[in-house]
Amino acid sequence: MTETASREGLPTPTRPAAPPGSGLFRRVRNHGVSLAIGVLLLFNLLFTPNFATVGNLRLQLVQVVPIAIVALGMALVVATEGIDLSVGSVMAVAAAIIPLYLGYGPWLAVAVGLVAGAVVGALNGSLVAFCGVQPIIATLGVLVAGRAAALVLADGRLVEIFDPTLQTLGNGSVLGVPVTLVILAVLATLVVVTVRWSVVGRRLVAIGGNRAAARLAGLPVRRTLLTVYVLSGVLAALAGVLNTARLGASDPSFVGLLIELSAITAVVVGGTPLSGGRIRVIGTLLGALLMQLIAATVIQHDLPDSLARMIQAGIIVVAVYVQRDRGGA
Amino acid sequence: MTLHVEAVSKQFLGVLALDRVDLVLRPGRVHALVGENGAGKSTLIKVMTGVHRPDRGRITYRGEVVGFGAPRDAQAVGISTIYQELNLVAAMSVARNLFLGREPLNRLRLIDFAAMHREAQAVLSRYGVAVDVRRPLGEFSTGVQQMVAIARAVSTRARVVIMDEPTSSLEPREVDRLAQVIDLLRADEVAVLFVTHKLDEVFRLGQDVTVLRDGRRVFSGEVADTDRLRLVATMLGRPVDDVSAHGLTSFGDGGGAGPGDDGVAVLRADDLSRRGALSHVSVDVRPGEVVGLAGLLGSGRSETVRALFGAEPVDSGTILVGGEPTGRRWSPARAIAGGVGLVSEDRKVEGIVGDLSVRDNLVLAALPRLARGGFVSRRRCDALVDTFVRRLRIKMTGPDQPVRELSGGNQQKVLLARMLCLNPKVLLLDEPTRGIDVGAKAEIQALIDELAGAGLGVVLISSELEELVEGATRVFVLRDGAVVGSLGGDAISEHRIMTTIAAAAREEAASD
Amino acid sequence: MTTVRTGRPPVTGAGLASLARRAGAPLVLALVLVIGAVAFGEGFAGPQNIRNVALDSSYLVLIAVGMTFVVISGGIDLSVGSVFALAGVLAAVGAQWGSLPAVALPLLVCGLIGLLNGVLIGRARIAPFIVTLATLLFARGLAFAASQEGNKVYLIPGDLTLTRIGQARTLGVSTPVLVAVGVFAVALVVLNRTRFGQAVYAIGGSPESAELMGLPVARVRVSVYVLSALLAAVAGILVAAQTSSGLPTIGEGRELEAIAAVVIGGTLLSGGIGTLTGTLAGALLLKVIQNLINQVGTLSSYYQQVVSGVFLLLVVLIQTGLSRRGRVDEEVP
Amino acid sequence: TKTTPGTASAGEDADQQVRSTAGSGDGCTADKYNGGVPKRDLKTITVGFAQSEKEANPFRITETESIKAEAAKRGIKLITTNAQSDLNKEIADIQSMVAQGAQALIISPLNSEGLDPALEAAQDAKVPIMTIDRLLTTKQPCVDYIGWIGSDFVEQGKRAADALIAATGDQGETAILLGASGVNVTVDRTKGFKDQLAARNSKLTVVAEQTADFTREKGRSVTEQLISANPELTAIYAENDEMALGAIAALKAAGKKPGDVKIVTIDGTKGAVQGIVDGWISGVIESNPRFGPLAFQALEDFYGGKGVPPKTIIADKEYTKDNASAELANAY
Ligand SMILES: Nc1ncnc2c1ncn2[C@@H]1O[C@H](COP(=O)(O)OP(=O)(O)OP(=O)(O)O)[C@@H](O)[C@H]1O
Ligand SMILES: Nc1ncnc2c1ncn2[C@@H]1O[C@H](COP(=O)(O)OP(=O)(O)OP(=O)(O)O)[C@@H](O)[C@H]1O
Ligand SMILES: [Mg+2]
Ligand SMILES: [Mg+2]
Repeated sequence: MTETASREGLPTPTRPAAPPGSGLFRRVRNHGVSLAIGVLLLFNLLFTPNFATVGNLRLQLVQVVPIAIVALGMALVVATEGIDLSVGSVMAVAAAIIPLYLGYGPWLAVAVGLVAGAVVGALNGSLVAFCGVQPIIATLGVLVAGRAAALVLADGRLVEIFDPTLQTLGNGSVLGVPVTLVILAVLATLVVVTVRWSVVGRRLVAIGGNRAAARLAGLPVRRTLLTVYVLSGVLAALAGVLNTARLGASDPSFVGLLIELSAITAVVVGGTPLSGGRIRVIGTLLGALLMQLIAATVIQHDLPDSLARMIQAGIIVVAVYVQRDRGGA
Repeated sequence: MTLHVEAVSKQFLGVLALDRVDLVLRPGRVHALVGENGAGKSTLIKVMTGVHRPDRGRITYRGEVVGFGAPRDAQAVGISTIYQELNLVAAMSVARNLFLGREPLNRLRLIDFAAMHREAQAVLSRYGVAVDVRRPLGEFSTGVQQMVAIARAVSTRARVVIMDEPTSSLEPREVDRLAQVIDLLRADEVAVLFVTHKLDEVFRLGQDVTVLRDGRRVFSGEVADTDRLRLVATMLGRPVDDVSAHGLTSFGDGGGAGPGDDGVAVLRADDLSRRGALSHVSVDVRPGEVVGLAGLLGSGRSETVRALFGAEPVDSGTILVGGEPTGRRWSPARAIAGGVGLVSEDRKVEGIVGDLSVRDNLVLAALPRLARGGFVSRRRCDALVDTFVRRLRIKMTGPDQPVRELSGGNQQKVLLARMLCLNPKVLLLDEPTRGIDVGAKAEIQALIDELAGAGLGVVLISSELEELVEGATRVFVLRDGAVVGSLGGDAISEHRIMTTIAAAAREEAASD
Repeated sequence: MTTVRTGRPPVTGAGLASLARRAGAPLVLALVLVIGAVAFGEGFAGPQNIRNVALDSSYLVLIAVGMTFVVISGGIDLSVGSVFALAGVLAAVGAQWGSLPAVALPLLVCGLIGLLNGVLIGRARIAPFIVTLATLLFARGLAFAASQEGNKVYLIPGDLTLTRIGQARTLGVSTPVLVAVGVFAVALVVLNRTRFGQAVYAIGGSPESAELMGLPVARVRVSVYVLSALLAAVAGILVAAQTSSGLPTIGEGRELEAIAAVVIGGTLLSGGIGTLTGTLAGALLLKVIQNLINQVGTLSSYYQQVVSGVFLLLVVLIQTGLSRRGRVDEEVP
Repeated sequence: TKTTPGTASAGEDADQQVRSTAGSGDGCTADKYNGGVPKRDLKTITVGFAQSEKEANPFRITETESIKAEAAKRGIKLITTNAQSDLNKEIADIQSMVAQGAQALIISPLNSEGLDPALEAAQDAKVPIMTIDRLLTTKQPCVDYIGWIGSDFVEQGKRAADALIAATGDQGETAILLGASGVNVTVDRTKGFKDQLAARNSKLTVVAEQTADFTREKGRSVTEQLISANPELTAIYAENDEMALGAIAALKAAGKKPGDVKIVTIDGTKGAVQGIVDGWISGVIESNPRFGPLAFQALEDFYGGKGVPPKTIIADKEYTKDNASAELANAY
């Protein structure tokens, strides 16, 4: 509450105004995901045998890692009013590359995989930022071509990988905490910091919110967009690497298949609107966790595939409905 | 008594936007609604027309209590509204915008575009807007868009016409046209509500006037029984004798310190041309100078400043900043880096980032300066924001409030602050005081003066001629994208400007 | 929000640009056709192959037409692929009682799914992407349930009127193609010559403005999603009739194909701008390219995919280039 | 029979062996086929092969390779398409191959139903079709297609059940890793398995049947969930090898020892047979994808007048710990 405003005799606000669609709403909204997660957890604790075991909960966290990592990158893209459908294929490319370079040592292999991710990301970014192609279609093209390229690299075959380093990377744990989970935690923190306090972070949200305005304010729109898609590519590649490490096999045909949809759902369920201009990192993580819990629940209750899909649909809609933007569709 | 608002209240989070407001609209009378930015004028209108629902109070329309669920309902019963943030579809043609929802149909119940375009052309030419109605509305300047909005609102046979700051970017000429339109409406016994910050319009057009302050009605009565000074006083809530009676605007005479002796222009353009928009425009600003651009709707003033700022390409011509020619790849980013700032006339589309907080919007352009190693220093950021919120008296619940929740005028102030906080060498201001209340306008004018005094070069576009007359050291007069004359010193007067434009018009007529 | 710039006149060239935008996809299509004809002659340009491509495209065209309405209104419909499959299954189920139920049942159920989409998006204001993603799952689930997880495959008797009509050829043109052409023609009129069509554009161009202008925003939104679902259903029924069976597994990824067709056609996903002719060209392009790849014949399936992906990007690039309507077109090149 | 270059590593008897041929009449020939189609010299014609799913698992990879290899061996011009698991694409593929002038077709149907338009196109052009892998249940041999070569998926399921009963001593809880939803193979292999358990009124209780889409990745994640939910799980029936290998990864990660959970699976890929050797897998029912030799042999007989039986069911081996190490070379 500024001193000037009070001079204007403005009625003292009950609470400092909060971000869009504020107030009580926002309270519920931001907790919409947590709410859904809570309900689901409660249900499982009550009705799912052997759910409340450390092992099981740990498992859910471990399985969520790939989607969560991809979703982090996706959130950045979505915040710029973009979308990245190519993430699954990027995972495949990274996976396909690892066995090719394993000869030169695991770390180099991983590095090359990540670089590949960056390159594909740069391709997406250039198409969107410099050629003005609409993100969904640009990344769709890369989705098709990317997966196929991965299959060409690997000649369509799954390759088993016996490498101690990757083994620990995928399945090891430090102080009882799975390595992959640690990695996720670190990444999440980095992204949060970037979004909250870095110049790039502030910029990408502004660009998503109103590109024309961002441009007139002298923001490097294109460069920022490029950066964002590269980040998304790298994160997806990392997810592909971890996936491969954990499975002990590089399976470019199937790794990350359709993950883009789960990731986008996680992002949106987490409260980042596809219209851009806003980003919720923690929400995204929670969104991913929700997706994971749904999957776990239907499997552990041995529901038939048909029913599983319908239930998943229901939960997604409800979760998003709770935090829908009253502003406009 | 057509429309009667009784003790209506509206509470937004943290703000009581309307507090037991009464308002009466009578057939055949024009009711002027005035008040500072953020007083609650637009909110009142939105509540009256079903955009917002009132928390308390009731609205009676032609004798019966009404509760509109959506603007649609209000329009259905003959209440037609022009909202402050123009409600048109930029991507669609002018004609479609005019007729959306009530397009002329042929026997097959299909839209008869020929008829639609004919009528559209006819309607607009009545408002003196000579545009190709098949073109997307977005191609045209805000002025045109505002006229289209007016035409749309009036051409529906409405019993009540509500206009939220319809003249904010209209030229005197267009204002005259609007005046005629309003007279016709009155003749048809239509009730008109009219929001403006240009007080002379209140006295010229209105019969009744209501003053809002901080969401409360502080005065309501016949225009005849009040005067400008009293009105200002009630708006600001200060005793009359406080409100000094100096000039219409608060520019010091001559405006600015006058041209610096070194004489080298901080910004100069030679022969800027772009097909269909600009032809051989040459302008220059020296340090400490306020250079005005005058002209009618679509004369190319915005075009000019946007070209100077690198926001629009040019086919030919050169732009020099501080004597240095700018490269081919002149862009807003480079312009800002080079000390040039622009405040666009279109605050909604090119100005605010609605979802972002006031803070983020204000510092948007200054981020690199506030950052250390890529990360923004919160402390410096807040300091900066605080200074400008004070300086421009931006009214908000706090720097975290989303800027779209601010009133129109306050959004404008945020945009000014965004550029001012860069302390640039040259400021290009396209309708900077558009939609800003008398109090704040005075401050901004004083600010421009002060900045100029401190050696800043200013290019000022204003639809209010007296602002140019009192504020500018030199005025370039534009018409159809070309400079048709420039005035300096005492030669600057509303009369001279208008005659220059008229003369150019006559030459043109003569030439072809 | 629209990506269109207001206030700033690219005064000249705007006409050209919009023309190029409309012409973009057709031009590329013509180009590809010529190349194909030159490269493969009869095998590609022969009547039989043309008939094949036409038939293969007809389903996509039907779905893409509905998608065009949705996208222009500023939304997106991911559920069409599943709805397409569901309709096929239900048609086969209904066929057990005759032709009428075989058509009515899928139209009814899919119409309801479209209605669900519309209500959740138009009234409850949930993001279209999510709603239709959910119904994508839901419809597919329903399709599986209806066919007992694929255990029960309903076949459509060959003597059924539906089958006979569905597999008929009038003047060498197969029924689905006729239907597609008919639907396209009607859609063309509805989108361009009716108030509804104008409202669709307006809502896509600027929802707030449309609301303030007093357009029935919610109702129009609901209608476009119902329309989209119904057209997907029609396509599904036609496929069922053609293949005289309803399979719950078909049509996966069809939604992306349809979106691709729409976007290649020059429609902006941000809404407010787009044409049906563009969509038609886009859909045909996709199928023709597919066919061309087959013509090569010896390409391994991986390379086939690489090629079609790259092709897609090229087409979109050319198309975007022709119609400077890119997302960042505020930026001066 | 010869070894196909495509699987050079495979030993003598890697190729498909005919278990039984079924069906009335003395085989289908060019004259009989659907009122007679032109006789041709197999050496000089173009044969089209329509693959149903992308070569993304050993089975498909080997199947396509085998066809290509045999064609190369016989010096036949082969054009191939891949439907990427999209029925409409397979139809379009077949039609376009006909349009391109393929004179005979070998198709691996995506599904037992739904190819009608494609079949018609072929009939109109008098192009005979040999089908492999999946049977067009509702179509007429020697009318809609020459004949069919393939495995009996239901049978495979039954044999898997027997193997699992044997491995578990017919007791405990078992889970089924289903293949992709709604696909024939999945349906048949599940049906066969369950029917057989019922038929032998087995004590094995099926506690879960969840789809893992025939992929190793899903095989692992689903198994992880299953064993977490059912600690008592003693057996897993995986409807293909990839899912089984995924399951093994899950079991390893969960700290299980080989044999703690008995696994039976179908296909006979190297990895799975190796799994037997390592003690993780108790039995693998082979599903032999090397259709090349038999398929082209059939075309030869078709034109040669020797005639092709409506159904040629191939003898699928069974790998057990007794023959695993020996047979490893024949696995694909
Ligand atoms: N949607 C909203 N949410 C929260 N606060 C709002 C909202 N709309 C308006 N306000 C607040 O209500 C008050 C009145 O705003 P309003 O737009 O009515 O002012 P105004 O009189 O129209 O000002 P101006 O002359 O600048 O247009 C302002 O303090 C504004 O911040
Ligand atoms: N009355 C009009 N007749 C024809 N064209 C017009 C008219 N008004 C604006 N335009 C269009 O607007 C463009 C110039 O707009 P611009 O904004 O530069 O002028 P302006 O002087 O700033 O007008 P405004 O004050 O309305 O912004 C011209 O290229 C023209 O296409
Ligand atoms: Mg206002
Ligand atoms: Mg202007």
